[in-house]
Amino acid sequence: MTDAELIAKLQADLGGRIEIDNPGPRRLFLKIAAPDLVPVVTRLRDAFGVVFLSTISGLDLGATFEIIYHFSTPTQDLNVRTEVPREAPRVASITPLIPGAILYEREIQDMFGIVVEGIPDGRPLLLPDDWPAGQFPLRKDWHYDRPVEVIPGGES
Amino acid sequence: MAVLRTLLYLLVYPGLLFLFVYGTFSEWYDRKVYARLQNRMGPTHTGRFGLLQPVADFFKLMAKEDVVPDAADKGLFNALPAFGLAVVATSGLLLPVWNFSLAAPGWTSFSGDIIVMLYLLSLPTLVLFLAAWSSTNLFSTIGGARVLTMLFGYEVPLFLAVLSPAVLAGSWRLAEIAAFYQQRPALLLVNVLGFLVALVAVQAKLERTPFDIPHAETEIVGGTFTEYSGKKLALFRLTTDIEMVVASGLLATVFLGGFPGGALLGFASFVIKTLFIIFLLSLIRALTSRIRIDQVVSFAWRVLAPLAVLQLLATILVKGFLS
Amino acid sequence: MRIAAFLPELLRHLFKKPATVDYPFKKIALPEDFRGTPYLQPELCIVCKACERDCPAEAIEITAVGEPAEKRFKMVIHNDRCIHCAQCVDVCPTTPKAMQMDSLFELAADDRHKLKKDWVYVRAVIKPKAAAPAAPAAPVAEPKA
Amino acid sequence: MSFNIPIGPQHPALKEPISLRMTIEGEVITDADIRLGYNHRGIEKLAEERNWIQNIYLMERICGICSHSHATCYVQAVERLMEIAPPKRGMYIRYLVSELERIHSHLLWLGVAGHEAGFDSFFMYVWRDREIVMDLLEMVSGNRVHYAINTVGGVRRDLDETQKARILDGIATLRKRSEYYLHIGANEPSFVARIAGVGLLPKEQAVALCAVGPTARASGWDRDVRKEDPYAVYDELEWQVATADTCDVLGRVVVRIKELLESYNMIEQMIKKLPAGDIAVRAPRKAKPGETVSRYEAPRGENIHYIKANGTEKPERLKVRAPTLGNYAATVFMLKKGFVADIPLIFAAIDPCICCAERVVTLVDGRSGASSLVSLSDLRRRALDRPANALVKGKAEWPF
Repeated sequence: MTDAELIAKLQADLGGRIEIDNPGPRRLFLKIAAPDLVPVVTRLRDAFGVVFLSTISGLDLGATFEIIYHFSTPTQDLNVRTEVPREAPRVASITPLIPGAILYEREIQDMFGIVVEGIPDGRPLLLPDDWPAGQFPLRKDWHYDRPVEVIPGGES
Repeated sequence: MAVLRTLLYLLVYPGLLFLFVYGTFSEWYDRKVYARLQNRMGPTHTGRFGLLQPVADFFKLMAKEDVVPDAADKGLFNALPAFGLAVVATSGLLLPVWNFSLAAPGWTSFSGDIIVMLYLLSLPTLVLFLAAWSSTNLFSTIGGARVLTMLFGYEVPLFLAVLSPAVLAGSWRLAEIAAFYQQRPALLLVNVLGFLVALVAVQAKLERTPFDIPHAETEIVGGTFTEYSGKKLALFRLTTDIEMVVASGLLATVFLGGFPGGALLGFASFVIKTLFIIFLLSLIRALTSRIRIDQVVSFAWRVLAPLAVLQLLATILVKGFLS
Repeated sequence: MRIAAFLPELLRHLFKKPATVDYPFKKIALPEDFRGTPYLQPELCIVCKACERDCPAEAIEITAVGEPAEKRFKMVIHNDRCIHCAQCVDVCPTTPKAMQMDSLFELAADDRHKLKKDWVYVRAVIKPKAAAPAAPAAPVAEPKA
Repeated sequence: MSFNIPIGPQHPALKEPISLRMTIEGEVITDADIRLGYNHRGIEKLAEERNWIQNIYLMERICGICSHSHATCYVQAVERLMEIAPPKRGMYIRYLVSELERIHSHLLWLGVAGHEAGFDSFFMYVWRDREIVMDLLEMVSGNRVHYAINTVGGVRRDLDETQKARILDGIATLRKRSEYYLHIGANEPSFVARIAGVGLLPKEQAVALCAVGPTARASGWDRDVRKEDPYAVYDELEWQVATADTCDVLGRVVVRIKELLESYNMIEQMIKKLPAGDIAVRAPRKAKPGETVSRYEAPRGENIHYIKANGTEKPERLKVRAPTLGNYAATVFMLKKGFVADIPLIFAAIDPCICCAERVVTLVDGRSGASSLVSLSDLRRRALDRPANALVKGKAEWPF
């Protein structure tokens, strides 16, 4: 199934809800609105056999957060991207559809503060338990001051 | 004068000093053979060829801090290492190396001393279990429980295998058994099956791979010795070394026809035969991977026990033909 | 399933020479272009600070010494932070290269200051090519990104 | 009565700090919770402050064993962003070093699996032969662990005739040894008893939980990025994806040794077909705005980098997902079926590179009821009186 055929089928099937662009061989980027996420992913999984989720990347674009779901099939690499406003970053969870997605959803929750509704277990993950609430490290406005390195012993 | 001779007998020649030296030497020999089998060097830098490595380990541990967990049962916790060493050293006295002459048997050679030897050799396992139980550390309770479970596995085949040559020789005295097989060396071939079963059972008694589950470091940290440190750990390691020497001495007496040729020549054959058996134990240790506790018990009852019974059957048949 | 499948291999190695090397007393030969520690040949350095800019571990520090006219510089290589990637050698524009790598890798020291090496030198003037005009190329002060 | 046993973050079986909390009932583990973050280094945040060249060395330090994988995956993405095509010879050398790294990583894992099961002689022999490939890597790249042979636009060192000859005969001895280890790994009864039927992961679970690499291939799911999304060199070589369908640790041993044998063929083909020409092309300092996804088959599984550039010297966003993280979901599933005594072996079977997955996330499964903290050894005591009807003792006969 070459890229062109897949684009045609996707266009036919999902039509208005997605914009497709194909920057390179075997690379497809599908842009969809946030509410359409779960129906589109279900459709992809049932009709197009897209079952393998590589990872979910979060991006801080200033006014909005962008979330990219990197799916892959034996022939192509589909990347579904949605945007959520910065004030109310909420997105639906796709773990019921693809069990392996729980990891990555918890990461964007931790790192960007995006609330994933319906996540089976939303406990904090990577950050230490005493991490101050409301601090999301991968946001562009989060800065850390690098401590000055003090080398013990001897003249500096 | 007799008191001095006995003291010397107990403390120097076949007693603690000799067993300490020969125990550490056999540990060095075991580690060197195990390393060479794995194409490694083994201990090389402490003393000539690394000979003093076990001694160095022993004295290093003696100098280390000796921690006693406060939840532990202090009395038992402190007494056990010494008790374990005493039990194993006394069983060392019974070996027919130093009381070989049938005519004037010393006080350590009497009818039935093979039974006492086997009993004394199974006591250290009990000491290990008590050490694990008294140190109230969870890792060691697991290790202790595993020690007992394995005990039920390999003990019966070991006794059967070791006692069948005694049945053929028609006597319970080690010196007489050795003498019997020295006169009829052909009969040794009858016991080859028993020798193999006893080797594997002794490997399990000494808790060496593939049976070293009680202190498998990747699963339960230190196993029975988790809480022990300093002098007590040094004594326990010494006990295991001496137990290896005594067990291989017992197997040599019963299966390889004892130690003929008076004091000096007998001692030489004692050294050669025990080193040969320790070589076989190292070989088993290098050959196999550690198996799970349930596999040990099923292996013991499904393989070792039937073979031991078969060996006993063969012995009785041969005894019938002889008489 | 064969009993004692490993036996022939073990016995064959029993009397062979061990494969392990007695490290501190005997050492294995290093391959010829082994990446050890970077060092500077001061007379070739044109202080373009390419190495300082591209060093992933920020282990190179070049500072001016004395008044600017004299063009005296001091370079410190923090060998305790260096990750031995030889990127400074690759990015150095001089031919022959001012930054070189030796094959020293046993760097244990009880004090990190002992690992820092520094050179004080005057900036090298690029030897004019036979035809090219003799004006020394003023080092473009690359803004430290 | 459900207990919750903590293993780690410090434990002799774990080489790196990770905490496994197992909820068990009797002998069977009912639920596992893996907690990470003990050596999280925030690499994705750091990457945003380094220029493209410095990031190569940062990417290499994500993992000590598969350092070349992360560097290659990163450099592929950057070359696509900068629209520069490295010369053919540079690509061949780059993927030659990545196959050498796969050999070194698989041999390392084979030894560790032997050690976890207590088979120390196997561990000693496998690691002695691993020195051959480590010396080859040191000869080619100048360093045993972080080879740093990649640069944006190609490689930094060339191969001459003597090096090629030494690689070929190093590979020849390694092939003989690997076949011998395949024979030992599958025929030594005490070793096979520890690994057959342990850590079962049926194929549909592997697919549902998005398992990657040899763990997925040992369950009969032949996903390999080098076949699906061949980058540069792999479509010009003949090789097959190695799979086994016993779905257990024995299957993973078999898959990894088969992959070793495939790597030997590939290296020989690469050396024969090594084209002439230069090895790198000059790369600009800034990348045009854009984004790209780059995938790479690391020894442990699929490695994926997503990079977004904003036209400056530094990446706007760099997302890395290491293969070990993909396997954690499968690990929980396997642990659930597992026995307490097999925990170290099951966990070692996915060849966890904990520092790889450290930049991201924990996994947890639905918790069942309250749990009381009891140390590991209490659990092991239950491992003793194991019920006779061993729960799932798959009849794993040898697939050949």
